[in-house]
Amino acid sequence: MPIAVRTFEKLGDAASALASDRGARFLGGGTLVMRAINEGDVSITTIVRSTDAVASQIRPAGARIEIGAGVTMAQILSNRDLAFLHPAARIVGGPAVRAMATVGGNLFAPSPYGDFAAALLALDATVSIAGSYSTSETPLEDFLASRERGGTRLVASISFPRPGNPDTFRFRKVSRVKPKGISVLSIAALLPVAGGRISGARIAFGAMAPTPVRAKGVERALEGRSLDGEGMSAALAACLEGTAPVDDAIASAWYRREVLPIHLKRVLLGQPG
Amino acid sequence: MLEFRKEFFADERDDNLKEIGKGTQRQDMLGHVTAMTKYFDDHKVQNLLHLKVLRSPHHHARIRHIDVSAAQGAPGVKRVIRGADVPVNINTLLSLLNFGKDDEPSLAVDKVRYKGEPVVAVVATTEREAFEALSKIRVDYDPLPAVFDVEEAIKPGAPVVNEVYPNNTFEYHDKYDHQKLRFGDVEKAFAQADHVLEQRYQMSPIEHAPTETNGTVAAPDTNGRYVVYTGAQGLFFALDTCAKILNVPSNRLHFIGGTVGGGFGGKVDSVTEPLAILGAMLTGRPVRYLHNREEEMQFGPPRGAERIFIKDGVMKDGRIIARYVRSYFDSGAYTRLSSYAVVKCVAHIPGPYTIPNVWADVYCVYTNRTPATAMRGFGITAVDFALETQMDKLAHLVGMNPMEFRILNAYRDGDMKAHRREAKNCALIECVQVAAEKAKWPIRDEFKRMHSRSGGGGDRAVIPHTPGVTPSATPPRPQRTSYERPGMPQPTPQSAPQPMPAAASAPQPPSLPAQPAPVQTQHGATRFSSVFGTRRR
Amino acid sequence: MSKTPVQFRHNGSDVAVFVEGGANLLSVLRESIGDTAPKFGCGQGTCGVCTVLIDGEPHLSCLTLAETVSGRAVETADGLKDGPHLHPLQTAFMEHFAAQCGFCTPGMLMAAKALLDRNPAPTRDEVVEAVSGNICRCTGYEPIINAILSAAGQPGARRA
Amino acid sequence: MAKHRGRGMASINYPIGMNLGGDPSQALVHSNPSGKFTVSLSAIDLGQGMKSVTRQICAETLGVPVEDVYVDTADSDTGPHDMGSFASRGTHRVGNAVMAAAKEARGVMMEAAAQELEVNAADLETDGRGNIHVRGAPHRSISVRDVAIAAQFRQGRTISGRGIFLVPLSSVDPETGEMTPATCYAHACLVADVEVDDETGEVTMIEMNSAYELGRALNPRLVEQQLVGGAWMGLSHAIYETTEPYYPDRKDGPRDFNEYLMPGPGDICPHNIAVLERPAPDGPFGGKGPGEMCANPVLPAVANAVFNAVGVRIDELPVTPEKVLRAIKAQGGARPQPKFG
Repeated sequence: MPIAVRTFEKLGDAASALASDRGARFLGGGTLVMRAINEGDVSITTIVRSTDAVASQIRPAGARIEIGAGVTMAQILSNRDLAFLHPAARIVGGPAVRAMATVGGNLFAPSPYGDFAAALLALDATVSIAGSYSTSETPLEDFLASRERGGTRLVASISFPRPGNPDTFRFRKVSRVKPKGISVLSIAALLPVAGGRISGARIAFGAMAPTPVRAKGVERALEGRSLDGEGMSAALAACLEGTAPVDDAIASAWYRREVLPIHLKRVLLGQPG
Repeated sequence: MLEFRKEFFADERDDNLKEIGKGTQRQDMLGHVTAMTKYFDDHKVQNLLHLKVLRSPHHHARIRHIDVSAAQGAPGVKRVIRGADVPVNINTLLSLLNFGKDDEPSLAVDKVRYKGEPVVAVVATTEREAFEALSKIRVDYDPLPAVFDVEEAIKPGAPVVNEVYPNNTFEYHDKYDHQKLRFGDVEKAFAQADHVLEQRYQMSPIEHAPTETNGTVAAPDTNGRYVVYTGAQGLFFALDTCAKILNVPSNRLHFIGGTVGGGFGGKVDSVTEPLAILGAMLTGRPVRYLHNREEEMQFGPPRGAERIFIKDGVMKDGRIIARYVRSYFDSGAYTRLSSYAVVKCVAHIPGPYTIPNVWADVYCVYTNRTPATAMRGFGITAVDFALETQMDKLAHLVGMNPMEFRILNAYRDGDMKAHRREAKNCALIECVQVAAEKAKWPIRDEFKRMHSRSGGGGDRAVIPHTPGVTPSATPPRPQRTSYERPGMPQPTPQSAPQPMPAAASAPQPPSLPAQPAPVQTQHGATRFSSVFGTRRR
Repeated sequence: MSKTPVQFRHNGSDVAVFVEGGANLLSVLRESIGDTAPKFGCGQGTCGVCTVLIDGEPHLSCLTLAETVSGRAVETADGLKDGPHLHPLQTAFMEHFAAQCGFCTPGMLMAAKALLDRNPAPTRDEVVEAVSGNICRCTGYEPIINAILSAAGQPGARRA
Repeated sequence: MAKHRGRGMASINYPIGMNLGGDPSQALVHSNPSGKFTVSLSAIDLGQGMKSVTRQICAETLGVPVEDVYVDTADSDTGPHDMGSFASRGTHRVGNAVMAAAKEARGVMMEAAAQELEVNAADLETDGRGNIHVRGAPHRSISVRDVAIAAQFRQGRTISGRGIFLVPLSSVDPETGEMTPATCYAHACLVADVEVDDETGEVTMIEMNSAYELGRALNPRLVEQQLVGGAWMGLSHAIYETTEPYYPDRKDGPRDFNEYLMPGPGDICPHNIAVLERPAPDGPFGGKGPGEMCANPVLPAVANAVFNAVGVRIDELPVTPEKVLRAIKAQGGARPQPKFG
């Protein structure tokens, strides 16, 4: 049977359509769903789309920044207000992929993909999920944790508090191929400093588990410390907490564990890769 | 930056030709940049059907039962193809050259021997319908123990991968499980060597990864013929293979190709042509069988893995006096072309060096993985990695400059090679000298002065006594061939070869320079083996 | 079976086709319109040989749901030259021998065009970034990078 | 962190063509009535430049400009048999076949010209610009075009030629391996400079310097394409590529170009190449075949450079960061080796 394509003006209607059809998938940028169809995934019988304009808008709402789920990496890169996020958007695929891949879609990208989601995780992002009649908010961390359990949830937008000082946000993706390669691992770090000491650090890793994960051990170790010997060694000692890396075509779990502290140290010290 | 070093071998060359030697634009370049170049899938074909194959999910399994009834009735399905529908469902590529036994079906019948082996093909109106039909086919498998390691595969009691070769090795000359190379007496020379180094090397399987995947479009034509658009690397090789498998006279097949989106060896195996043509025969409509990228990467044939053991005997002064190579080609579940790579590999040993004692035993081994095939450097690339890494270790062992070490042992015009043919037209020494110069890698003047056209032949042209081998009936002919054109000056050794030292009948360049002290001092002989560890003797 | 009508600009002219549900733009361009400039290399979005421009932005036609280009402008390498006159990128690719098998060339040219249309004077790094989604298995990239730089009249072209 | 420079080298040779079952190629050459030539082949151009190099060989042999020759391949109805494009045989085997066919066609062309000019064919020569004239008397000249017209419409000759080039089967001795595997060999030596990160095991290419001997370089630009692209593939084999990352375990095999690793445009390094030309006695104008061997020296040169940088030997390809890191740890740290140059 040919695939049915259902296009809705409102995200809510698209959400209802998704919920009512087990064979339905929501088409964002196409990098996940169209690939699956091309490769013969016959479990997909319906493509659900939305032309809802809000999904493709970036809304700096004062202290919070809200990014529509349909916003592409290219849009992020052309938005000066989001300069601190450009390093995380620039490493998603090549230019053509970035013109298609969406912020919402990245939340569903399986490891070792989903590096942008790791960046959002370090920014304490909240996911707003479109329902038939209303939208609900979920912390990104919970959203990712429950992602593996499946379920057809339609992401409407992602929002996060604007970093007080954009320079306190750091992102690095380690890949074998330059300039475009998928992750050995990626590291996102928000490192607010108060009085020479780290306060309220947020660290997240990509490709160190089935989904991007918070590095809570590192966050605790850095709290109230400076990035000198003591704070650093405590942070590195705790960096594997909560990670569960796997072997894949890019690197083994062993290698990921071995080099995570090396790259984390370089990120924290602002050293080149 | 590319430069030409015309001063080398200028006397052997006519540089005043009108078209040869010019950087003329490619005949196909305008077509490439205007996207008008037509590859196999760019020809206009009406009413095209799409062929997809169901592949084995097991590395090794008996097929108990195949149920295609649901697929046959599925929407858009024009034909389901089983092994029994293939006129001659057993072949080996090199049967065209009478080399090897038929050992591979187009579609598996009794059992599957690697994960991804084609079992059933479906021809449908759209790709989607073909995929849906595949999902409706039920195959009842009985999984069997599989073997993946070449050395495990040749042990007694290992699972039999391919019943045509029950020992999991290709059969050479109807009596050996490997191809031999015997030149001189390596054991005697190892006993005389100052150092003996034995090492293990492993080449990985590699994908050709042309940007155009393997594929074929076959269409019924007039007069009961079929026109076949293909990306094959050998047009008649593919055509004759199909004529055999489909049991039709070759002149009923009209192959059109020759413009291919990269091959590198990956489009020699005629994997898509036979099924595409059969699909066209069975449906009376044009059929396309195109590998997707995952099929190309995991189930299309790779450059096979190779495991190589090298044992060398070297003198303190850097002369290699013996080399023994034992190597295993991982052919995967079927022969394809690996049996030939073994022969090519044997002829290549010991590399571009004159070594008086060289033995080799090279095996083509079957394992439960995707059948391997040719790739750029077939039979050579992996052994060159092993040989040249080994050469670096030997230079280190005797404390010699690796460049000078290569030049010292390099083959020269007139030398006898291990496959018992005279070395000619050599240029290794010159390449080493020029590369050293470009890289500003210092080598001593004596080595800068050496060249391939002198110092060879003489004692170096002798075929040494080879124990256990009765001299072959026909004395080795010099490498002359009837088609060789006269006119090119035949270089002759310009200086008489030096007498050989008593230590070993090893090759020696005209002026053997004084050797520096080894980096690591070796007292007496050391045997190092990556397999058995280090021990003194 | 149900097909959807789609209208869009194809290399400057209006086209209208009926597309199968779920059909991607690559198959529509190649099979319905007969423009075989964009190639199939993976269907996964990992090789770039199907790269086309949609409203001036590089896109992977194999991952683009055909009906989403309705009312938009699609450019392929087939529309690159102006009548008999080659685009500067095409001339530069020829001069630098930046193609061997030629299969990646149409996508490579469109990725390069997307760059130069937006950034007429790119640095070597910007060129490298622009073609980073396009696989070439023959050339080693060097002549392609140099061709794009010279098409833009930029220095930094290094002969391999 | 510590990054260590290292350099390694390797030198190789490579056999041109295959020895199994005999190795034939055929070619047909014919002129149309206005003196433009077509070469009909079944040989395959997969990017190496088969169409282009045989075109030049044909033009050189006929003595006409390259623009007056086109190569048509591959159609099994019109192109005579050829084994195929592999084993570095194309330029050498097909080139020789085209040369033979072009020689035969040139013979007819000169006979036809001789009849028009009323001289002995042996006294004629081509100027490579589309004319045939009496040796030493350029004014007594006739264009190839007029010769073709005369041959077709007055003399009733076909300006055409057939060519075959066959390397006969070489049997292999089962006991000694004695055989004639190839008719000529190409050569190369390559120096790789790398940088190794001893904390991550990552290997970065800095520079390559090489010398390649490939017989006569029939077209320097095509040779450059092969050498530059081939060295890139060699580098790719050396430190990136595998279809089975955990060989002999089959798990986690790459399925796409994201998972199958190859050097990206940001991973390439300057490569300074010198080309040496020692013509093959039996090659077309001395040509051999650079297509395959160009990749081979890179693999060991890189592995040797890694040893020179940090003192570890990686004997299993590819030389991944993981293998390098494991070896450095097993060794108790990087041990940089003495540098050459």
